[in-house]
Amino acid sequence: MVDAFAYVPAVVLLPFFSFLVALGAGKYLPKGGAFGGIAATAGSFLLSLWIAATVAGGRAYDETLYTWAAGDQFELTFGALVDPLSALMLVIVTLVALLVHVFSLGYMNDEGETGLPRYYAGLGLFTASMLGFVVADNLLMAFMFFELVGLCSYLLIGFHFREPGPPSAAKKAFLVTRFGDYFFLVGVVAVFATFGTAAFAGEGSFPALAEAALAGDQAVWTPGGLDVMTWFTVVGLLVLGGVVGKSAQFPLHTWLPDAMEGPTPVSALIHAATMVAAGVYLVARMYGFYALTPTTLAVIAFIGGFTALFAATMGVVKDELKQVLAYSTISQYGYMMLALGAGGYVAAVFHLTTHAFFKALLFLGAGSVIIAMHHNEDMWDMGGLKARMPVTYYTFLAGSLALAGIFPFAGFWSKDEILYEALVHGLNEPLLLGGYVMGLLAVPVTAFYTFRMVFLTFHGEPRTDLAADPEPVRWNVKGPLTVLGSLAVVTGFINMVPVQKVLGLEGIDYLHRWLDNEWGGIDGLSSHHYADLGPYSSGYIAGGEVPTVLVGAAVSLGLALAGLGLAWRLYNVASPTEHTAKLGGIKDVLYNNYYLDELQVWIAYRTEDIAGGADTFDQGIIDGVVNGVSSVSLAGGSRVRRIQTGLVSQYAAMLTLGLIALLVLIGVNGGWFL
Amino acid sequence: MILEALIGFTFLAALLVLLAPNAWAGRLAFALSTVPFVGSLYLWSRFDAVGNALTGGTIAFESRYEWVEVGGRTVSWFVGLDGISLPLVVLTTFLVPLAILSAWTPVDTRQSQFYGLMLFMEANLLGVFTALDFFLWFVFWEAVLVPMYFLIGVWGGPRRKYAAIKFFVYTNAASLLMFIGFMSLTFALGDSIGSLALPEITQAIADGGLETWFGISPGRIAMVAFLATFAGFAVKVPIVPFHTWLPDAHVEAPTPVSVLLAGVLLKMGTYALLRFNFTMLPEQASALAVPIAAIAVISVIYGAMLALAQKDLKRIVAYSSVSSMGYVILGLVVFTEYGVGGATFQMVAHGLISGLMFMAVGVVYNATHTRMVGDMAGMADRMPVTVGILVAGAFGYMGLPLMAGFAGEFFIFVGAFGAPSLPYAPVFTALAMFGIVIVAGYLLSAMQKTLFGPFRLETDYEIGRAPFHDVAPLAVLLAAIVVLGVAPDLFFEMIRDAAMPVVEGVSVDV
Amino acid sequence: MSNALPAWSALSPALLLGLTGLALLLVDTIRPNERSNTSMALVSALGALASLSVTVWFVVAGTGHADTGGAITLLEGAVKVDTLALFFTAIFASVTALVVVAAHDYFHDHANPAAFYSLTLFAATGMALLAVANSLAVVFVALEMVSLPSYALVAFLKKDRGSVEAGLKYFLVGALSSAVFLFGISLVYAATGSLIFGEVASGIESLGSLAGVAGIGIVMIVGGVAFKTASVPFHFWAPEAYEGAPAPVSAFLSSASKAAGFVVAFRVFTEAFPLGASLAAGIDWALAFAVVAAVTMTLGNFAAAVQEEVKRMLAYSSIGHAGYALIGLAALSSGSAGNEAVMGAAMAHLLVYGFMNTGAFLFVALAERWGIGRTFEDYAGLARRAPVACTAMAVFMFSLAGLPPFAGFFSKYFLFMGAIENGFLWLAGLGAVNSVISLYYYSRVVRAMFLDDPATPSALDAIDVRPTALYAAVVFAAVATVLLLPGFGPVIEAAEAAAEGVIAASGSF
Amino acid sequence: MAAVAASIPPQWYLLLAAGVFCIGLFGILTRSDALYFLMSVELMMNAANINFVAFSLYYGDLTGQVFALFVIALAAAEVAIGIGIILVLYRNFGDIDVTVPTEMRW
Repeated sequence: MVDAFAYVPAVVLLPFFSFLVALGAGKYLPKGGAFGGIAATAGSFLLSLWIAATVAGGRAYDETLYTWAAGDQFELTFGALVDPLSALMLVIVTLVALLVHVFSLGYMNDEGETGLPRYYAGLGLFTASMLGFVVADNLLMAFMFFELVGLCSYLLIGFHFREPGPPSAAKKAFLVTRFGDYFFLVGVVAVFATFGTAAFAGEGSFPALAEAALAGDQAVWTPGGLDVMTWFTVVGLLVLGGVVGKSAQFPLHTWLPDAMEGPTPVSALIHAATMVAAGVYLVARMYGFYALTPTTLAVIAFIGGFTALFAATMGVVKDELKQVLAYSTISQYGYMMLALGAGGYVAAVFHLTTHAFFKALLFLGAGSVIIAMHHNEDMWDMGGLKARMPVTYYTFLAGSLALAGIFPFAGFWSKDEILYEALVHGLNEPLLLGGYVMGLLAVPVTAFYTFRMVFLTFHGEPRTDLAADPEPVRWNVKGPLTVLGSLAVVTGFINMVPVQKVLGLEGIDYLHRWLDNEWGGIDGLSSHHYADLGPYSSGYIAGGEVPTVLVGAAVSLGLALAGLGLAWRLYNVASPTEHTAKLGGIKDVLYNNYYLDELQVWIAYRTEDIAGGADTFDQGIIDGVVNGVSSVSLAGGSRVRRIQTGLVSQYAAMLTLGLIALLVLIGVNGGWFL
Repeated sequence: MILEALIGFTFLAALLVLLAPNAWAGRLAFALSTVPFVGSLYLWSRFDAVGNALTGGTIAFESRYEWVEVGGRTVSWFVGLDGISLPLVVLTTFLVPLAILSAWTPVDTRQSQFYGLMLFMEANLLGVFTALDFFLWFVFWEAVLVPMYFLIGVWGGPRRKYAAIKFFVYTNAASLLMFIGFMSLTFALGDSIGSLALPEITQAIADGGLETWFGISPGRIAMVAFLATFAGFAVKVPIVPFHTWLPDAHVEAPTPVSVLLAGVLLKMGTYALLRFNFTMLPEQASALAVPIAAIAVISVIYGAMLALAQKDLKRIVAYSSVSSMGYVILGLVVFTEYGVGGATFQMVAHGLISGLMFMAVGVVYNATHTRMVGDMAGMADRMPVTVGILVAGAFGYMGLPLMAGFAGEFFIFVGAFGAPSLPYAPVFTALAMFGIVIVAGYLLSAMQKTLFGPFRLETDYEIGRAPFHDVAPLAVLLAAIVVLGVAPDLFFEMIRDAAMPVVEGVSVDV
Repeated sequence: MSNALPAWSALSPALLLGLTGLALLLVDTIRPNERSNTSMALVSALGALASLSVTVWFVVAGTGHADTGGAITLLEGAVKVDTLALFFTAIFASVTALVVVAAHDYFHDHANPAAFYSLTLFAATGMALLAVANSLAVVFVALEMVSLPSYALVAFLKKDRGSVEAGLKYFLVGALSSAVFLFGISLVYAATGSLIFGEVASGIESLGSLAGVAGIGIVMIVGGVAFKTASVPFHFWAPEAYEGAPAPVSAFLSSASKAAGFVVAFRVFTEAFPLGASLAAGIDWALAFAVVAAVTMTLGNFAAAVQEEVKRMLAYSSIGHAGYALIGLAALSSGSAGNEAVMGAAMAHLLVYGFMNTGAFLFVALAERWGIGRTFEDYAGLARRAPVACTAMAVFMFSLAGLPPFAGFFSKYFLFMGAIENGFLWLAGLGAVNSVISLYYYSRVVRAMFLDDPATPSALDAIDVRPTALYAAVVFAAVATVLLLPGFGPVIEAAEAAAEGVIAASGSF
Repeated sequence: MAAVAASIPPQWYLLLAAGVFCIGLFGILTRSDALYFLMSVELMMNAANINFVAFSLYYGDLTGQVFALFVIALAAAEVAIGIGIILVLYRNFGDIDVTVPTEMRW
């Protein structure tokens, strides 16, 4: 049979070609090149499935495909690494991309947007970069595509460049993530300097070398003879900078809500399902390195937990549909970070998977609502859409249940596992426990704002004429919604750990076994290996594993239901009203996102002030000196010329004096007068 | 012989264009200027040099005729190429035709003189990059000033005379300082050299040929020579604090001249630094590594901060050139394969990218007759293609992967971070790298203000679509940038080959 | 080659010049009332060119060169023909040719131009004689032979106040200087008992108690040289003389006459006062020259930087260049290998200077012929009306500033190289600073001609004629200035040979 | 005669010459009248002549004396030129005061 892995580059290149086609010939093609993109992503999706199947068939793939720079000091290469993790990610990305392309037909074409070739070119390039990032086999390549992903998000967020908002949002998105990427790049360079390679997998890979170095049987370069452990922690944190930026973790999360300026499908694809996932995916990709440094893990966990709670609280008071979803995205990625920090590698990937589906679903649902509402996003103008757009409603509901973590929807399983991991490992780790507590507190908040959103949008009476008579949506909107809706319901079942633990049914934790290379994979990249490397030991409450599982699940589910109930109580009425007043002073803080944007704006302005000062200094002092030299010498010149008085007898006098001076000089020097 | 043909042809072309009528001087100049480019491609295809021309590597297309003998030193016509000079020759011959194309629109007076001077400058630039005899090199080095003086002074902006004279006098003063420093070095070599051929001088210094000279110890002579030449070249590069002539020159110069100024003339300085300071006097270079790295970092950050403060698009790009040159200096001083090689590669990359930026800004200027950030907004609405390329170029400047700029900068960073010969290398590198954030900051905000948002233009000009001969060079440059970004080894391979001897030259001392 | 001819024929360059002068007088006396400006110019140009060609032939044939039987001495050793002499004779002859050709148009409406040509030729003869002088007596006579016509030439425009004032100042300072010079000679004679260089040199080696006398004498001779070369402190005449005199005369004085001063210096101070011996006697004339050179170049350049009139700027710049050329004597150090190089470079610089500076002054002559003003502003936009001449002027300016691809670049940088080689870093450094300043004011001219716009549209309407001869002279000078860069090899080699000759003749230098 | 001359030590001649020279110089520095100027220059030249004659006697060779004759002739020529210039000076400036013409300065 043909080797599926031979087509790994094709997976990346197909969308790239669709980018070229849309860019070059888009305006001559029907639908502005949409079909090209659909075909390409569909192709990539099928190939990804095939590749995943091949991996399931017990094989993996790690090849260097192209040498970028063949130095003796370092060899900089591109390659493909296909193991269970990347295979899974490939499927997710291509599927969501495909659905988003289809949905765009409804959202962009049917709405008569202009500049569609640019749009589909952007989508294509984005998909290509993301896939390139997923299959990257070394840190440098990962960084490169990571950056390209950033470029695409810039282009797509700023798609409506004629309006003032989007360009600014795009700038902010790129700039903030660029700030994170700076640390990432330093990390990449540091990895090269330390290990001489940046490969993810294999004997010579840098996680393996790091492991050996810590074991003491491998010498590595460290700056100024720094202790190896400390240095690795530093490197890990540096790379983490990029993660925090891309995955919109505190304090670099501020770009994501603004990024909602982009077209909704873009938000679905980039700011929910895939690009933001890149950060988390990166940590998972090089988890073998992070697992070695407890400090880094603890930091990751704490950032994650904090972000989860922090973002959720802000989501409570937002009035616009997509804003709520934006903050929920940030919060959910906080959970994944918490999981990774807590040593819950599988849990993180699990939540990544489920979240990709239900968040894409929610965004597309929101998109459908926005179409219906003629691009009015304010939830207070909606209401009662349930009856008028049932498909959207039920799929959206499924997504919301998943997001809120209600049994048995996808989100419940993944979130529950995360919290469980955090708990059992956190019992001996105070920092981690803090993360767990915050994650737990975020659960009811999440449930609350999710259903506040649902009720305000779909339930009650229509609060405007628009809502009373929404514009119908077509198959190209409903189709993707249906697919994702069903996925949001079922994805959870790929990894029913609690069930397995409680009922003792072996082997239904498919994802665990998948990521544990049970069907095949690459040594050193298995969840078991990571667990062995990890610093954590499990502790249990209420005596034993099973009770812990049950208690944990029960608590989180209870909290979720509580939040849901509160939302029901406040907003599931005919004509709901603002209750934010009850929050008192906190309300403003939440409305203003804890004034973090203001802080960053302030920093930006101060930087510009410094720049202005530098400019003044440059023009005044440095250039002043340069010009000063010339004016001084010219002044000297006009002094000198005054010697020429025009009076010939004075010439005679000066001539004589000069001669005498010369005589004296030479005479004294030669000692004639002695 | 072929190099003589290349340079000679360019001189003849300059003469021919000078005599041509203004009406079609531009077309003629473009047609003629493609010939050297083809020639340099031929050179590239036949390139067979190994190692570094100065450290006894085999020199490609070498040819040498004695010219003058003075003070027991023969001055000869001695030209040749190695892995460091060839990319720069190709860069020069590649940029000049594009610059000439981009001049068709803005230059509307005394065209034949303009294009003649452009070609005359190209010829001298080729001389600078091919000459292997100090005096010959210096002749070309100085001769570049003359056409530049006229190009800025005659066709420049409102303050063109000030800018021209400032550039002229400042850089010439620097050359004289450099000349004296280097001459004293050659005379301190005494009889160990019989000519001013750079390879011979390099060898002599490496073999410890320096003698005590008028009571000055060899070590001090070398150090003085290093400082003098370094300061001399620092003006050309330019390195902070010798950079103030650059923004003035750039702002006043017409677009095509800015393209060559940023694209090639600045590289003369870094090229000379690499050839003279870091290849001939590696001991002094590594002795002064920390201060040099410090000013490199200062150039990067300070230049970027200045760019952040500017309102004139050209000034922004000009200051960002100062910043980018700082990377090159950092790469040179660390004496690693990727450092020195990356620095050389960055010369080419920055040549292309800054050229593209200046050209694109020029095209916008042709349409709007303003370069002030405040005067326009939403240009993307009126000139989509140009703006598209401008955005692409800007991202190239920010070091977007798979574009040449990233390759150059990453090579430098990865080469510098763990450099053994430079103390605190990681700190310096990390500090310098922060430039990539600031550059994104000012370029993005400048683009947001001028290119995007609702269309608005203060000057009352009707914006037509830019003519093909304005946009074509932009596209070509962009293509070249991407190609080099995807396949840097096109040049980087030969550059590494030529850079390794330099690195080893110091690694024995460290 | 030279032994095929009678020995006296070695003097033929000088003789040719002198005879041409006499011929001119003859023509003028035979047909006094015929204003044959053209024929005069033609005759004198032919004479100058004839002498030039003979000189070049001699140089090529190696007359007086060590390889061909060494220098030819005549008249009991009072006169000596060697490469140095021939080299400088070439300079004088070519400058004379340029000047007389240019004068043809400059004096097109002058009452009686005839005297100009004969005076110029006689002055040139004197210079040629200076070049071959081997005795202080001959030096002084020849020097006066150069000076006296020059005074008359400067004051040639009898009705022009400027010309007269210039002539007066030139004459007064000149008379004083020649008196000083003469007294210096007398003291040297007193100390050494001879006027023939060789014998003076041996006298210097055994001075005893008379060292002081000889020292004062030598410094006074330095003064005399300083006058001819327009160096501080004897430079005061130069700005006025060059500004007031007719432009061709300024060209002649600032190039040829200056060179004449240098040939004396080079020969006297190497052959009559060898550095080694002088130092032994405590007479460090090299130091004297170093001081003079430093002050001269600085004063000249700084003053030139702030002038309003192009002609006066050129006057000061020629003072500055005298300072550069003096490096050739100042940077000599006893027994150093670099002496030939630096002195040769100075000679080469004088040759190149002969072309570029003459050309520059002739351009000014052209401007005066056109009747446009003398200030920089008056030159504004000139390039539009007279592109060829202005390009030539730009060539002169950049070449004077020492920029490639012009000959001035080579000569100046070889001069600095020589200074550095002999360890005079400070002189080279000072020279560098000065040439940066010079770059500023030279480029002012170019800027005015090419960059600036005319003050009024009608400002340049005066330019209605194309004086052929002037153009020819200017363009020829420009071409020479350019071609001397690639062709610098033979020049510098001849110059070094000349320097080697005199230094060798001085025996222990 | 020669004996007398020979019996006088040469330093005296030097001093005499120096004296005469300084008188001439003094005249030049103090007088602004062109004719005085000429005469003073004459004095200075003759001071040199004194040296030549005296030391040609002292060394017993004729070069000095012959040269002195040359100098006298040259001085005459110089005066001729000088008078000529002073003449045109008078014509243009109406005065032979050398401090009058100061149109060209700086």
